[in-house]
Amino acid sequence: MKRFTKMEYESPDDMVFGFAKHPVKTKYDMEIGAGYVNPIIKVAPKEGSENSMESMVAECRNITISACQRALNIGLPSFIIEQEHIAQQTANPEWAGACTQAQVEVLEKFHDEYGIKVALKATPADIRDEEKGSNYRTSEQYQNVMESIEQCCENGASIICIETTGGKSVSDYGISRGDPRAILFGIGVLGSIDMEFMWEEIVKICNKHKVIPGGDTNCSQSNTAMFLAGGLLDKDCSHTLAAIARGIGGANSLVAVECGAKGPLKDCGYENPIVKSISGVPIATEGKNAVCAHSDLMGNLIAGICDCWSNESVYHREEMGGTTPEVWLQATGFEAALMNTAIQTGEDKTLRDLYTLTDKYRDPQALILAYDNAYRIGEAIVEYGDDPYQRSIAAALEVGKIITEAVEAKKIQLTRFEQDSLNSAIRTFNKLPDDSSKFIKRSVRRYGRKVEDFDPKNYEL
Amino acid sequence: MKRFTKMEYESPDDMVFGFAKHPVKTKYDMEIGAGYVNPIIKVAPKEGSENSMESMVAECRNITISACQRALNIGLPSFIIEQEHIAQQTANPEWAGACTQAQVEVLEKFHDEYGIKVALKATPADIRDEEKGSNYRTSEQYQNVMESIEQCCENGASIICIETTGGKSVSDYGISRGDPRAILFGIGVLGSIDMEFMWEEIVKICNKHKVIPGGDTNCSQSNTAMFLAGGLLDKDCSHTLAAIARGIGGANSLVAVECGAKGPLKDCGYENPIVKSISGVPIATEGKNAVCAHSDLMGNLIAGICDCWSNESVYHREEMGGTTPEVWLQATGFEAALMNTAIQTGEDKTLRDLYTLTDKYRDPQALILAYDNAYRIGEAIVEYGDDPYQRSIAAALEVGKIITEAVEAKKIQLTRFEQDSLNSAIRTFNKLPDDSSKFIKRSVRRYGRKVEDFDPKNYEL
Amino acid sequence: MSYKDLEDKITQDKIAIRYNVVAEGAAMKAEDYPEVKEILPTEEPFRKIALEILYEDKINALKDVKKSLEEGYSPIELINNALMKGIDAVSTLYTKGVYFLPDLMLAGDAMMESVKECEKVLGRKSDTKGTVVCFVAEGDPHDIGKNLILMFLRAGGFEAIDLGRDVAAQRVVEAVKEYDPLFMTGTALMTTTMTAFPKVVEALKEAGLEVPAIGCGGGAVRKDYVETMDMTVYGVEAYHTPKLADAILTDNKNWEDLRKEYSDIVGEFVSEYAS
Amino acid sequence: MSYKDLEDKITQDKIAIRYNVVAEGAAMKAEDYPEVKEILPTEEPFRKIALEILYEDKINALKDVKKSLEEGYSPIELINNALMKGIDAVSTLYTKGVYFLPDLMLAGDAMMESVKECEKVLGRKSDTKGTVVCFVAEGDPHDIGKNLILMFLRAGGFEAIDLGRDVAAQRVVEAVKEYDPLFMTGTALMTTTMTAFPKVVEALKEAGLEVPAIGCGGGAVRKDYVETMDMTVYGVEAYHTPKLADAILTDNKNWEDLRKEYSDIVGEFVSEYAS
Ligand code: B12
Ligand code: B12
Repeated sequence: MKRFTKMEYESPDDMVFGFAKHPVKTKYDMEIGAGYVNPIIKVAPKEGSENSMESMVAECRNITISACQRALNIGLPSFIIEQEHIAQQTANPEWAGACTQAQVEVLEKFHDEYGIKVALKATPADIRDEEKGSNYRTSEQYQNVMESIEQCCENGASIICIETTGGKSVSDYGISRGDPRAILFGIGVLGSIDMEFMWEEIVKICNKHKVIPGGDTNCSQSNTAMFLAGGLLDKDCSHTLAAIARGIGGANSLVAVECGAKGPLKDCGYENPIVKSISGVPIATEGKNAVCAHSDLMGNLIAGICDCWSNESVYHREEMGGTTPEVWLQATGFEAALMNTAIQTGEDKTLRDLYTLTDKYRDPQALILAYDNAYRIGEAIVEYGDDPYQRSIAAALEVGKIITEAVEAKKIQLTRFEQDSLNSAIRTFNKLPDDSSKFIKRSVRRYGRKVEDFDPKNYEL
Repeated sequence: MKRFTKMEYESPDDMVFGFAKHPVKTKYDMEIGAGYVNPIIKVAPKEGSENSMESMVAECRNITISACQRALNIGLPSFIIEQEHIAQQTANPEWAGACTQAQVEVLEKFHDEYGIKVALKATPADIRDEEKGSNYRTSEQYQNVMESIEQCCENGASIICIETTGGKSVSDYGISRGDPRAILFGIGVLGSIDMEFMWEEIVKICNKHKVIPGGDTNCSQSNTAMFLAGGLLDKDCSHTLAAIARGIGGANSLVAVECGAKGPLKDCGYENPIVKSISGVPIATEGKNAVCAHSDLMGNLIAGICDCWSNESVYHREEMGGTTPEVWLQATGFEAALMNTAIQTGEDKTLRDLYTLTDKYRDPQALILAYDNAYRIGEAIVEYGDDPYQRSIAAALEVGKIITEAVEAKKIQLTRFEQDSLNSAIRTFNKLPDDSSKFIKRSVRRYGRKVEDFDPKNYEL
Repeated sequence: MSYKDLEDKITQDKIAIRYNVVAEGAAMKAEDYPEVKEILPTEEPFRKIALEILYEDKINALKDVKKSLEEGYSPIELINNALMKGIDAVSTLYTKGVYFLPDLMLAGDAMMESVKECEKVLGRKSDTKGTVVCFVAEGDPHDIGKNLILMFLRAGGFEAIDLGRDVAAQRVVEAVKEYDPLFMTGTALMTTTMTAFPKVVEALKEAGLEVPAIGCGGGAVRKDYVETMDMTVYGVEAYHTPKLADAILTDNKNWEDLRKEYSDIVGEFVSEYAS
Repeated sequence: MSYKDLEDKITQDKIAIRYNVVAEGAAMKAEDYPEVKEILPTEEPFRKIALEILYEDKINALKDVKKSLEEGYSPIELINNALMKGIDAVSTLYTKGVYFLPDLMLAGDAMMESVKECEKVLGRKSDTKGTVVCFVAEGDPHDIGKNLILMFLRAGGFEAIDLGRDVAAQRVVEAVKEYDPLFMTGTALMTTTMTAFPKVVEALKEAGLEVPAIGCGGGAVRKDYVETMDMTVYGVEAYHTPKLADAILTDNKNWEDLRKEYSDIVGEFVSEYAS
């Protein structure tokens, strides 16, 4: 595995939506990061569809047909459908295979008939259970995850993604208690160890089948922080602490790429701009067209340097404007079209800057993901690129610096709660040992005691 | 009444979102068209809420609170809530009053507490029934419409709008049969006669209460054409004919302004760019964030020169991301924020052009509403400004010219059906008499026979 | 950069593709489509009249129908072998995506008026496949969808009774008593008027009446809502109506069957029935 | 224009206003809020310990509790007059928007451990207001919401039983038999796991069991879905849980009441209950 110790981009200004240093090509004429932005549509299977393989296959097929029809009706040159598998699809790998096959069949038909560029991104669920003695690395659940990935590959998926969950017991604890050390340990250390373990294997399977290994996300950790942080008036998690979690999340999601993931990285990885700045792989992001799924405070900003643009998730049901696969593909499709127009006219960087500046000072979580700041965090990470622990601290401290500078420049005001939790986190990080093994040893002891589900054996610690 | 016989804007390039020649100010610090774009949220009352005045009042209040809370949570500087009244609210004017009062109370509280700029746009329903002998101009229903408007004014609405329906029996006939003459008569003549009648009265009521008379829309006619036209692969109404209806719709919606409407014009008036170019009043539009309500082929383009940005309509229910007043205000709020960033940075015209070019050649209906083309249609209209009939023909012929030029320049390709119906419409219009009274006489005879519900007496013809 | 400069830089199909143009086959005469050939009669004067319907030529259709009646052709035969064949071909082309709504409406007008001529000679209304009653929900003024339905039903050989818009539940009950319809359609475009459907169902039950199915559709109506009551089936496209009615007529389907087999019956993928 | 130039042109509050900063009052010590003053005890050592809980100071709280126990203060009194008062004040400040979740979690940790000290002396578990059983739906790994609920319940004086995540319906039935809970909470974050709720309700009915209410909440769960079954009530915020439990305990409310009076019971506008 090759760790990143320098930036693939020479300057933040080189990054813009629709272009990645290392574009990806798949069948059905689909290219990603090669000069245009692809809309993504993602629909959660309807309640009850989990009851049998037949109903889940029908559900997946139907979502796909609806999306294809709307794509044609509004003239989209290309789109990607992502299917996030639910537990049943992964626990029963033949479901994963059958669903994939049904979806690919539909896409192929529409591609053949109309020439529309399409791809299926299949995302099996990480169904491993983090508990004491759960044998993260050998359990039947682990086997099923890998077998499902194999099934998706064999049945024609264009891209494979996953949301691994390593370290979440500890980061959950840290997020809810405002404990920055637990966040660092959970995301930066445990998450990175686990992601490496998983992706070494995933990349092997994908390569065997010549399917694109897409990417991972820190969803299970920094998105938990983001959702708990909520809106400006919410009071569950400090927005500065959520920003720190996100910065560390960048150091974490990079691991999949280091293992061979080629992008597009998962849409829910709000840390993706950091990873793109370091690695040059194409990324998917989601923001203002994912309001159906959740509220974030960077709905425009996060589009700044994306390669695919997603709606994240929506109930499968009817709106007045059509069924949700139709309606929400239209939403992401129209936004992608705007970006593509900007690319065509050479105004892509202007639009990127407008997207970015719309949210840059809306919230500290947005601030640090502005592409210039994401780049700074990237630089901090690669400076200690070889050591997941040290690069995580570097990311966290850079986050702190970025926010502090903006506060000092009077660009953003923080509440007392945000300022206090930021200060205390920075103090904590500054006091940590340089040596990762020392930190790990202490943390294993500390959180082994405090966090019921945390089992060091799951990380071979 | 002063007819427009010249353009308020000197060139199309002078028009851009967020700025109107004649901005509007209302209470709670709200300004419209004065240098920033306001998001609008509109939510259809839930099924069952129509059962009693109490439940409708609660429904309206609740929608408003949800919207206010989300606005604060995501940091919107301003927003407008529009309530489109259902038949029961207008048929019982005390409902209109009570609902308005409840909504205004909420808005005022949030404005006082947080300084957020807010406005309530109340839109009573045009519940008059177009039938033979229905006494459009004196019926109890007519009285209730006016009484409801009065109630909304008295109870604190900031702006009054309405969607008048004059002429729709004839235009419906024309749209479903592809009869351009019926479309011209229904929209350009009957619609204009009726709108004048209604707005003379509405403006009086609004002025008495110092409430802003907002505007009207050709929804009942050109939107019917647009919805029947549907997507690219739909087959109910020719998209070129829908474009013609829209052009004539511009000549129609202008009438409200001529009677004293000050804007913002109704969001569903896709013809509003034409009206803005002529009159300089602020407009509301809706597009890519109205996918919940319907699918249009100009989701970005229509934002180009808007002053308010709306979601059109959505069920009142839950998404994963919150309730729909929250979710959809976030959608329009984030888009408005992007436009406001563009204004702040001086890149507003670039963004306007990107919006426009994204859809300009997606469909003929979009093409003619690109702000440069809307301006051309505006010019055609004012040239015959004094005569609603002649200016409608002028608008229609200009639409034809714009589309034909684009086809000849190979910018857009039409299907045979689109091309044929365009050609035949142009032929028809070219053969019509110059004299409006001659046309009216013939049309009264023709459609009096063919269209069951059309009663010339409703238009004093 | 100026608007024009920006525009000139664009490669259009990177932004939007007009798939309607992509999908369009070579121009072909309506009567040459194999599906139409199968339907059209070969004998005269039936063929000529059927073609006049196919080409939406009301004036000549009327003229030729009158002439044929004078020449002694049976009005029933003219209806069944010429007029209905013509409109059948029109419907087929509409479903195929070759013909458009106005074609259907105009051909329908031509067909309906020609039928009236035949009925004059016949001395009574001609037989139809069955009666369908159509209404717009109480409180709702949106009637275009319902008007389309009327046309599709008539083109499909059904007697379609138009109760108009803003129709009270009681009026629907009376109509059911009067016509004992095979099928009924209700249209509502608003969340606050689709609540009229359960009221209609209640009123029918109270009156001890039943219909095989009530198709409920229109802008704001959702399948999940329609399926909270009995007797109803969610309707999606106006042109589905005659197919639903046919299924009731021919295969004795009821509302429960229609709910289950909707896509199959209308013969296409229906997104709403997939969600 | 360069990114920096663009940025420099912006007047920030024309784009986004940080209402959290707008809303923030002057800094004030936690104990000085009038609502808190009313709750806090005045006598020592209760006041000191309550303040330690209020300030999330586990170490000193434990120390002072131990000391007071040694000095002969009754463990029951310490729990009721010091520890519960402290946590009560914390909850009040959380609801008021002054305190944040981590405050609550840390104060909760301090309170819980101090209670354990008291229980050692007491020789048994202290009395709680009642027992609530909490689970995450079968097939669902998302447990943060449930974990918050546990903390809020414990801070509210309830015994909260944690069944964990991915809990089968049968396991829930057993827990009801074992604990006969006052209230139960289920959490599901996915459309395809919220289907576990009707299964739980069915299983309980089959076993002839009943609970006054099962609060069902979590990311993907919708009120309309929850209200398709009996015994359930849709739950919105974790901190609503003790209030719902209180309403059952004190006012004998059942699931039907909770559905109707949710907003009143939790004492705030709840958007989901307004749609
Ligand atoms: C045109 C229109 C009007 C016209 C209606 C003209 C007419 N003759 O019908 C006018 C201007 C009168 C009008 C008025 C109002 N309208 Co209006 N209107 C529309 C609009 C733009 C298009 C409707 C339409 O004609 N669609 C085309 C037809 C063909 O569609 P359809 O009827 O649904 O039928 C199709 C299918 O549903 C199907 N179908 C229908 N029934 C059945 C049955 C069966 C069995 C089957 C198989 C199929 C089927 O067949 C058709 C397709 O083939 C819609 C927007 C929209 N998204 O729909 C708003 C809309 C319906 N209106 C709306 C509103 C709010 C109003 C007003 C209350 C606004 C106001 N305050 O003034 C008033 C009503 C006042 C009153 N009297 O109560 C809202 C409703 C929101 C809600 N509450 O749910 C909508 C959704 C617009 C919006 N704001 O989003 N409106
Ligand atoms: C964090 C997270 C994860 C983490 C979970 C970590 C953990 N320990 O819980 C991990 C990474 C494991 C995960 C995995 C998956 N996830 Co996930 N996840 C999320 C995420 C981002 C946040 C969830 C969260 O923690 N929210 C914060 C907590 C506090 O909220 P909450 O539990 O809802 O509780 C609040 C209220 O609901 C309330 N409440 C809850 N219950 C009750 C009860 C009562 C009585 C009351 C009063 C209140 C109440 O209290 C809380 C507020 O105070 C959501 C996104 C979202 N929008 O929610 C997706 C989400 C839930 N996940 C989703 C999916 C699809 C998955 C996966 C299947 C993806 C995949 N293919 O890998 C896998 C699951 C695999 C499996 N084993 O089945 C989807 C579900 C879509 C659907 N089908 O419906 C979501 C919605 C994301 C999306 N795509 O949009 N996920």
